[in-house]
Amino acid sequence: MSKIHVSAVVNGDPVDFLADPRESLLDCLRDQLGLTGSKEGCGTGDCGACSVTVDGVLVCSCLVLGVEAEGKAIGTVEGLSDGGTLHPLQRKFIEHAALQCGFCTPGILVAAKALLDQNASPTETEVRYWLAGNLCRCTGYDKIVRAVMDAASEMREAV
Amino acid sequence: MHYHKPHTFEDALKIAANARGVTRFLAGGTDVLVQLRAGIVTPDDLIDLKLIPGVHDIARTADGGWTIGIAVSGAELGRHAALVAEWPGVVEGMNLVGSTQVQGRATLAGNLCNGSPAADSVPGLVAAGATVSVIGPNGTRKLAVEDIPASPGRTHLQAGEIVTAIHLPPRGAQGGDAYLRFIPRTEMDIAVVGCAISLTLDGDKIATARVALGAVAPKVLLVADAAAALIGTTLDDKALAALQAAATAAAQPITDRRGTVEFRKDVTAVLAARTARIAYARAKGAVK
Amino acid sequence: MVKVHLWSGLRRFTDGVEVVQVQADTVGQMLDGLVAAHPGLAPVIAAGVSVTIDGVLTASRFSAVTQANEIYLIQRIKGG
Amino acid sequence: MAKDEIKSEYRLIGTRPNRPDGLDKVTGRARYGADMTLPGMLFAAVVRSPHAHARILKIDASAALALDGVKAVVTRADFPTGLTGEDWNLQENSMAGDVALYDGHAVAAVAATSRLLAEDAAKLIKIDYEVLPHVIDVDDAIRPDAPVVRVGAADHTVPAGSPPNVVKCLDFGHGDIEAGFSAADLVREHTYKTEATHQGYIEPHACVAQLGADGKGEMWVCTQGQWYIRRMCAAVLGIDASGLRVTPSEIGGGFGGKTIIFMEPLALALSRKAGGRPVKLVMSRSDVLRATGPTASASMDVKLGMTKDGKLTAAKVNFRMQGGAFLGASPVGEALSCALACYDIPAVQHDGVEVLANRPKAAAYRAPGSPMAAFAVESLLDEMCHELGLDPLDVRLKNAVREGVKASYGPTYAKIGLVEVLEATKAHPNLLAPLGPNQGRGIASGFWFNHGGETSVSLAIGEDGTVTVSAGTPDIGGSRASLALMVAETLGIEYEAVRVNIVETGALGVNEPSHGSRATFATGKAAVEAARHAMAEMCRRAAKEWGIEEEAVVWKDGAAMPAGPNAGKFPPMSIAEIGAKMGGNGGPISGHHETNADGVGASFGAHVVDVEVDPETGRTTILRYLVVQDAGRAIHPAYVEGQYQGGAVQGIGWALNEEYVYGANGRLQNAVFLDYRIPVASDLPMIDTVIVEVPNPGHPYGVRGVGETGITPPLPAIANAVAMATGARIRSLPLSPPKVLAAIKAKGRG
Repeated sequence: MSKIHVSAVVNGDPVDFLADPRESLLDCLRDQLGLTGSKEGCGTGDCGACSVTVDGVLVCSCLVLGVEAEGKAIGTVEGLSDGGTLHPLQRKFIEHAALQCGFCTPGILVAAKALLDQNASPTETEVRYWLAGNLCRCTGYDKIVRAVMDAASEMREAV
Repeated sequence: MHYHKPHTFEDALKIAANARGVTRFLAGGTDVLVQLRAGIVTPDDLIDLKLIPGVHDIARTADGGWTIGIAVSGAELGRHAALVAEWPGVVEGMNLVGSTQVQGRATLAGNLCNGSPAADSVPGLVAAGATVSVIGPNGTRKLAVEDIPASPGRTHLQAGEIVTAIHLPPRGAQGGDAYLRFIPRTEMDIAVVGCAISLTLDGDKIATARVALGAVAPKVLLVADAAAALIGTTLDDKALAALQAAATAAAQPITDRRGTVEFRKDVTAVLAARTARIAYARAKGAVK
Repeated sequence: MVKVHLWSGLRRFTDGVEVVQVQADTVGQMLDGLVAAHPGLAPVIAAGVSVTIDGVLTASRFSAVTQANEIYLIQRIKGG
Repeated sequence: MAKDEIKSEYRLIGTRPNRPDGLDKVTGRARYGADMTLPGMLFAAVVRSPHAHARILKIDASAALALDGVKAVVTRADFPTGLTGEDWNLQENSMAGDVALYDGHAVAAVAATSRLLAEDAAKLIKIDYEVLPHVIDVDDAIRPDAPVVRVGAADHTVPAGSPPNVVKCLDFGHGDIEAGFSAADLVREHTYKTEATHQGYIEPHACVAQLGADGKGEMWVCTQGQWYIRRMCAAVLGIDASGLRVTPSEIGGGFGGKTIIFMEPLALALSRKAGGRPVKLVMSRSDVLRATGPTASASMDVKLGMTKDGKLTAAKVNFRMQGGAFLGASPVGEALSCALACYDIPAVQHDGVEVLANRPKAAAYRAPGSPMAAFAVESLLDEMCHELGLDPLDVRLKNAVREGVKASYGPTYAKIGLVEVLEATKAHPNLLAPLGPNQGRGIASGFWFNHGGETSVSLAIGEDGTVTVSAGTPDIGGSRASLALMVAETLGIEYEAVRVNIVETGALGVNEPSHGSRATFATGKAAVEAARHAMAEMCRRAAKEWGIEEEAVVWKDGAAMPAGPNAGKFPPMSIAEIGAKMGGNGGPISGHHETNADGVGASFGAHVVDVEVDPETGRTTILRYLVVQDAGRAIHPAYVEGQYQGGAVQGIGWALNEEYVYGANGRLQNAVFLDYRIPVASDLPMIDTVIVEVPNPGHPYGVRGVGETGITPPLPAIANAVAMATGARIRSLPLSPPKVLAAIKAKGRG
């Protein structure tokens, strides 16, 4: 079970790590790189708490092998804010009380950003279906959907 | 577990031929990783096919059909406007697999080779008359999609064989397809029943039809009687009733945590009629 | 003397009496008094009961009780 | 201190500032259970029984221990013997003894230098079982000839000759029940069933535990209550509670399921056996579903009597519940106590039994017992309203309890808000929305007691006049914000000047968990008292500085000031000035309060749901949803709304699709989120809320506690709506499409 050397870019920074081929990208982010913002809620791609982007594509990092990250650009919740400035989604989640326990929040923020990157004015239905793979047990989704819509609206005005 | 990333299918074949234990291929990865994590299957050799040139391509063929690479994700399929316009049923089946996140990874080939009778993308491919190219120790061959699944978790692919591409025939004029599934929630569930129908029209009359059912038998069903019930009709109530009767008769579901025999048979009839109406409307150009 | 209302399932330990009178100035004295008067209640009270004074749950054995108070023993309530 | 006068307007209470921990939680910095790493840390894996009921004949760990890097294996033999009562239950549920009692019951655990190695080693632990007959369903378990789950488990309440799995009986009531039913114009009786569901928090249980041979150790763990974890682990392992220091991580949801221990003692035992190296143990989702906290399943008979004009005359309920293989785990007492609590009924009788079954030990789940009871009672009530042609909301209002009314569970209600809730419901525009074909509207009321509990809070004034609050109730849904609001309001300072820390077990006296809707009520009450304590000391310091009597100083707007004309003329001394001076005039200033909080006020709610049912597939879509609930006082209304919405949606899941599905072999069939179907975003509309405020006199700002009541009405409200939409009354949950379609078809045949 020899480990494989992996070079990748995470949130813009070059990284190297050794991955057992059985380890998921989520395991590698959390255990090798200390990026514990991505969470494991299920390990089967059903909850979305581990959402990251790989070369811009939204995926569950529990369903990606660490060794597959070779040469890829990975985006996680830790890379959402630009230095000290929060992404509008992050700010709106706080303002709308769109989190209670906060465990699903990193995955939802990453997923919502991927939505807004490709659709600047999603409808409520589009937001709900896009986020259907991000389980939240605390909020009933109401304030999450409102926060995403409000962030989208603010980002449209800022353009 | 050994992880391999060949750059040609021939290299992939060699690796598979030399492997001694459990071998798995990675097209998307969603199923393999779930099984790995749950301890159901830990392959000794995992062969990642995503780095082979061409596996991410969707290409128009000379006859007006399509060849879809085995690593094309559901999201990529859904973004391909021309393909969506011609084969909306095939694409909507694939796009129902899992979440947005899963769509970034899951593939037609993976969904097919996983062997689940409830695979959402498979009935659409079967109804479309799709075929797959296979390479193996004994050379290459082409199979109809409906000839791949064998039983839950098993396929008719021989040891060491790899699917190299998926082919859709030309849509032709006045053709339409659709896929509907039933799930208890709005998303994130495995199909309790799935139904795909592809048809072509001659004027208002149905000229050709293929009807496929998912999750109601050990493998996807291509139901000739159901197709026969449609051909030559204008999808009137009588044709719909005959379609429902034929589909229900063909279904051999089981009772499990997702549904009962009776429920699956009832819903098979419901979905058959609803799917037929959509496919017919699409063929008439009323809806895309 | 304070009057303590027992739930019906406890009355088999009190010869069928629903309202038991005991000498007590606090909840703790009241519970001790109940057990002294009706030893059959001991395992029930040891297992835990909730006490209401004038309709409000109290948790302290030192809460004051008087004959003017309405006092009930009720099933112990555990929250989530 | 004089009785608090509850005002209606405040400077900060009722505003919606950003929560103090918001930034950490949107940037991924917040550290949850599995986010901790310690030097020298080992990783654990647990071997679980694949059988619902099996004698453990032999455990052979030699192959596992032979692997390089495997440091320890523990079994029940590594735990002390002789425990009794709930301590024994907890130990037995953490790790099986002679017999595995349910599918997923832990049998052995291993610690190794990596997670993958631990998992490999776990597969090498060989266990020989003798499979025993099992029983799963509550009605099957109560049969006299049912497989016996555990001999001799019944408590003193069970009469001799009862069926073998009956372990607890209870009954209570008042009034002349026969006369009550005689006075009714309509008497109806039906049986209702609910399946077990799981709290479904997204964060699996996780801890990092360290324990030395000296019995001293520490633990980082996601929990609703660090002191509960400490006491329970100490009991299960036979160590001193004070020897264990438990630090709560941020917690990814609990809903009652993280108030007790599951795998924590295994991590501690492994650490002790591995020479005191820290051990990380993280459950998988399927471990969580198989071996932690489900709620009870229930079988319930309800009989109601009603006059033609809708007055309830008598009610009789008889509930049977299983909470797994452990005495006392089912909430049958709570269910009975809540069943009829919304209504003023002259005669009521409650009977209940608890039954053992081969399932995991039930844990608390949001208003334990109340949702099932509401499903049964509110369904029957609705049915009778329709039979008599009465408006179901008017009937609820007509029978609603109010101050001075005798509660179904015995005592007389103090100030409560059900009538106000129902009136606000009646006035809501959702009730005027037109309904189309296959659509239906359902209404139900709900109740939860709320809870006070053991609470200890400290508060310290900083040198710059900012304030640190040390609280012991983990923040699951914004309680740091509500505590900071109450402390800032009390001290007359800015919200941002208060930092609330959730502290470890060494920092305060014992606190009960964040459960029973108590964090804002009880910790809030104690924090206000601690602030007042600090205010009094600050007034003393100011008096000293000014050289006047301390009685001549009052606290106002964040500063000490002379009281009245005779105190002398001094400018107000702000909290910042006092903080700066305190080192030289007496030392640090802190406030402290500990209590077992009394004065808890119950919370009532009413929900209205509109659904559409596909008549061909039986699938239910939620079109509109309204929650109306009495908060007493909403300290931070956004998080009160959040509790209402979250409770409603958990209830929607319970009503429609969530259930434990067991195979004939007694194994759980749906131990993944794919098949344990909690609601997803696209299943739902926005959840409308109305916060009713009938202040609780037992809290300085009128708080009642809002966390739990909201899960109670959805079950019956949805069942009532589906009945209206389809004409078919379904008396068992969940209302899954196959069940609804079968009911529609049966009605067609009938």
